[in-house]
Amino acid sequence: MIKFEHVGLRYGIGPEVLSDITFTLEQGSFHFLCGPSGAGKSSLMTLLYLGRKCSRGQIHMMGKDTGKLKRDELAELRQKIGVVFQDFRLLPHLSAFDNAALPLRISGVSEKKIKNHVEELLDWVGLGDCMKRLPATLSGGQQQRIAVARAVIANPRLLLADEPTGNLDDETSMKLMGLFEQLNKMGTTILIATHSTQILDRLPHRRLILNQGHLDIFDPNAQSTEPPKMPEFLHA
Amino acid sequence: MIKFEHVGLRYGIGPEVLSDITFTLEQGSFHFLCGPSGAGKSSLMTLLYLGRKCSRGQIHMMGKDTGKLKRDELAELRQKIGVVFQDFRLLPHLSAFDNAALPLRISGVSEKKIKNHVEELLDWVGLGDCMKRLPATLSGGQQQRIAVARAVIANPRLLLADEPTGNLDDETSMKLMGLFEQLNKMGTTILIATHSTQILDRLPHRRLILNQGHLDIFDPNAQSTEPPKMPEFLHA
Amino acid sequence: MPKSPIHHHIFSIAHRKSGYDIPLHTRLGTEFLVLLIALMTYLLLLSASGSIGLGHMADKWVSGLENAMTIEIPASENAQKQAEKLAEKLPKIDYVKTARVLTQSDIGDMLSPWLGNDTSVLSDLPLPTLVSVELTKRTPATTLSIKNTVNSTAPEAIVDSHEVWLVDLLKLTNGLRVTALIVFGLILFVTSFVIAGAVRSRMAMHQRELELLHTMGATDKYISLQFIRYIFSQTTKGLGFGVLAGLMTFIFFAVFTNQSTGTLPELKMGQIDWIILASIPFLLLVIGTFTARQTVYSVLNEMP
Amino acid sequence: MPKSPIHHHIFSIAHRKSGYDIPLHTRLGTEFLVLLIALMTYLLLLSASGSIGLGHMADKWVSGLENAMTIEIPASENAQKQAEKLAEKLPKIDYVKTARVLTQSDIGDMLSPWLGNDTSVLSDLPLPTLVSVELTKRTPATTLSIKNTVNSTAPEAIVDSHEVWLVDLLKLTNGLRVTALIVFGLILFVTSFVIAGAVRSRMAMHQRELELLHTMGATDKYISLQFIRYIFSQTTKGLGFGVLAGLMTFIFFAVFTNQSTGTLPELKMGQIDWIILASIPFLLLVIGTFTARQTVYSVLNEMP
Ligand SMILES: Nc1ncnc2c1ncn2[C@@H]1O[C@H](COP(=O)(O)OP(=O)(O)OP(=O)(O)O)[C@@H](O)[C@H]1O
Ligand SMILES: Nc1ncnc2c1ncn2[C@@H]1O[C@H](COP(=O)(O)OP(=O)(O)OP(=O)(O)O)[C@@H](O)[C@H]1O
Ligand SMILES: [Mg+2]
Ligand SMILES: [Mg+2]
Repeated sequence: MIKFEHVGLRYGIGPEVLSDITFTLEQGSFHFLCGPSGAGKSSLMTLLYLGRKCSRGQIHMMGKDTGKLKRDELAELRQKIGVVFQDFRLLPHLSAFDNAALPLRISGVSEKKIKNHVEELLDWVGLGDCMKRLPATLSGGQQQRIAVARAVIANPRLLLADEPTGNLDDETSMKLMGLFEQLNKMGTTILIATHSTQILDRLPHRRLILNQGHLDIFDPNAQSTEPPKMPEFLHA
Repeated sequence: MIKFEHVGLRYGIGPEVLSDITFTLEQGSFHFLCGPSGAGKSSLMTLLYLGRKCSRGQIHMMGKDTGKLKRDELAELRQKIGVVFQDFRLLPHLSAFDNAALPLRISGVSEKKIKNHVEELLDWVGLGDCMKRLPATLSGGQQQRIAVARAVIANPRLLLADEPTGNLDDETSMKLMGLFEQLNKMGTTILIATHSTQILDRLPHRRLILNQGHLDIFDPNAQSTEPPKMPEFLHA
Repeated sequence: MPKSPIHHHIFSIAHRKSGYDIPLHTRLGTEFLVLLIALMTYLLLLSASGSIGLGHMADKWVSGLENAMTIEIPASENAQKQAEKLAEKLPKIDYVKTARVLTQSDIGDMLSPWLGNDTSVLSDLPLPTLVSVELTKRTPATTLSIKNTVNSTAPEAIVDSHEVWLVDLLKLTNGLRVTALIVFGLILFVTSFVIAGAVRSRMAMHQRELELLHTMGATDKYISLQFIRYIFSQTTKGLGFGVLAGLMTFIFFAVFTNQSTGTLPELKMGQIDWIILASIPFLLLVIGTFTARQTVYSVLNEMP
Repeated sequence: MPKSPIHHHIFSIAHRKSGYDIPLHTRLGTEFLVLLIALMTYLLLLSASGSIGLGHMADKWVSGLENAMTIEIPASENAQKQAEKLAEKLPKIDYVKTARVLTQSDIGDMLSPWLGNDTSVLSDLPLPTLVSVELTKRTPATTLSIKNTVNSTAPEAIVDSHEVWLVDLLKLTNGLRVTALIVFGLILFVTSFVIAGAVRSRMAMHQRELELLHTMGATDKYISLQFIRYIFSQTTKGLGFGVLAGLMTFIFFAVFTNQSTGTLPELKMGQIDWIILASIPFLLLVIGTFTARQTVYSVLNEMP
């Protein structure tokens, strides 16, 4: 599904934020992305949703070398990726409904289908009566739930979520994690960046741990609660 | 310090988001504000930092009826309040340094003093080498730390923080909570809205609990872990 | 004037304008483009119709001068007779259409600004007798024949063939036409430049929205269509106002020239002229849309 | 043309422009205001100098007509004698400054457009003899005395006292002056309207920043000063360009009139006129700054 080979990233002329990252995410896997603030989690996400080109190395996605794709092919690939941004990035002039409907509109789905799907999903995340409101009139958590709805509405093959529950109470958080697990069962590859010990404690998925631009993988099922750096899993 | 009397708030012609809120925060107290997403925490904060007028009831702050103050007196009062917004609200065109320096500039402190203070504080929150960068080039957690720095830089008499650690790892979160406690010891009244069970579990401060527009107060020291609604504390 | 957006946020329910993900239709900065396009259209219409009118006027003057000559016979006893003889003889020359002796009152009209309207004064003046000759075509042979005939019939007469005037007039009108063309081209250039600027500034304004759409897999076509549609509608609006202003000016001008004493030369337009004028808005629309398209694509290409 | 801000974000280190918390100095939309103020200044200068020039011209014409009369003595044998007699007698009347018999060549100059430059023709013509009378002041008594004198000396002569012309000319010039004043006022009004609009749209654009500053306890004065300073600097820039364009036009005009054959009346400006023109930019600056102030305060007052 996703293969990073010696990937490095620097912003402009700054230092390397990510250096020599190599890993593979298999189709249908579920991973958490952890690491202290400023470690490069969002930057890694940016590379994954093709929002930026890596400064070195190669990124393969869904069987294609992303460095060699044409603009239209890239757009097509991007349509298969759902993203929950750390800062939501809702369009301020569009209603909750229209924000969530955006990916469907971009891929040209009919308005009737859009109406059904979006209303159902927004109802489910508890925003059934906020659909016509602008993001600025919603609470932080409500905005975050729209961001999540927008990311999953088009049934993406890869779902990237950057701190998707930072503004949500525990109950809602676990509900959304349930949604992600459901999607995962239906075949979506999932990567979630999170600080929440709450979530990490409860869900036993593998973790990518970023620190100062380097990546390690840690599997809470295999080793009880020990620190990372396990060569076995890098081969698994 | 702060006295709410039967305060209600509605946005435009919508329903009441807060209804009949009555409570008192004493000078130098430390409270958490809890409640599910959409309960009205940020709205209550807005009333507290005088960003909006309540639709009914009275709000007394620092001995003054806020409904009867003139524009300049309100501005003066606002200068004594530090706010960490849920969505940071950094000015996108100003550097980290200038963002943090804003409250000092507004109250007319000399540039030399500003330089000393701001640099020291930004160093302390771990952003010593990001001072000249624009918010857009910083990670979510780094932006949040600037927002915190901006709120405390002018040594406010009241500090309001809305989910100030939502994008931060545990270590940094606890460091910031330490900063807030330190400020509290120096006499600042503090109110922090948070979902983090991590923080709530570790710090034994009183909690204001909002639910569907109503407020209850809960003291974790007095009653072990039981649900709210304790008439004794409303009189305390 | 835009209202503070917070009011908008609170009281209104959001309506997505169909087909626009980017709020291009909001009022900020929109008036500017419409106004500018209107102004440009107006200027183009004016400069075009001015140059067309000038062309016609010049043609008329030139042909008037080219195909006309005046013969002055100084006042003398047999001036009138000589003149009448000339008026008889000259039309027999090739290409001479008519030859007419100007009456006292014709001359009186010409001189009235100088000598007052009192005709009694005029009749006392021994004015020269003038013969006005109209040609169908001016050839050297014709000119020579006329001169010869005049010399033999009225030796004292002077033939004014307007040659100096003609050259000057042609120079002037050609100069004016070139100027009008340059102005025309300049306006078109400025317009496309301004539209490119407007597109770029709108795109910079909505940078975040654009990036988001791009990230979500919107193709360049999907995004650019919204901008092109926006520029198209703004341009159309501007064109409407410009054409309206132009029409009003024409009508005003027409009424004004009808009322005037006839000293202003008339600006009669032919069918082709109207077609040229009518095609100007379309030209602008095409240029505007094309510029917008190119600009959007060039900006989008900067995104990964 | 603004560069995509993302480049700005990545490659540059932020510099706060001293005194500005709100990024008013960024380029988006700035050109518009400067351009507009420049245009307005230019138009004001033109309309003001035009009306001043017109005033002078009209004064000159009126006083030229008012203090002049022409006496026409129809061609006859003793016309010249009568004229000379009149030129002798008339200056003795009160308020008559001079009386001069126009020579053949004076009259020839006047008639040359009609009769050609050939002086030989002119000498053959029995033109009327003209006496030009210059007055220091026109009173009914003077006019009557002149008429009587003319009647007794040259009974056939006609006195042209230009009265009809005078009334028409005064009507015309007064009309033009009122028009110029109206245009002037209109431009001022539009300018302040546009500035208010620019301030409002800028404030709407930076609504979030404004609210933040307000929330942090910035006083209305603190915030408004930034806008006023911005409008002040933009207006000054625009004024500069406008004045420059105005000066260039004046110089062009001066060169042009010097080269011309003198048919265009000269536009000589007095000291007071220059002062009036020079005060226009200051007027605009004051109006602009004041409008900005009022607008900012009225918008800020909508905040709690
Ligand atoms: N656009 C940018 N330009 C320059 N530097 C950037 C940019 N975005 C991020 N950085 C820097 O790259 C580093 C990693 O940032 P990133 O946002 O990936 O961190 P993160 O792991 O998501 O942190 P957080 O948990 O705080 O969100 C940080 O030091 C940040 O300052
Ligand atoms: N500007 C606004 N206009 C209209 N309604 C608003 C506005 N801001 C908030 N609301 C509504 O008021 C209610 C309370 O919002 P508030 O932001 O106070 O919740 P919150 O407790 O902060 O939630 P969260 O934890 O998700 O941030 C929500 O239903 C929200 O939709
Ligand atoms: Mg991040
Ligand atoms: Mg909130």
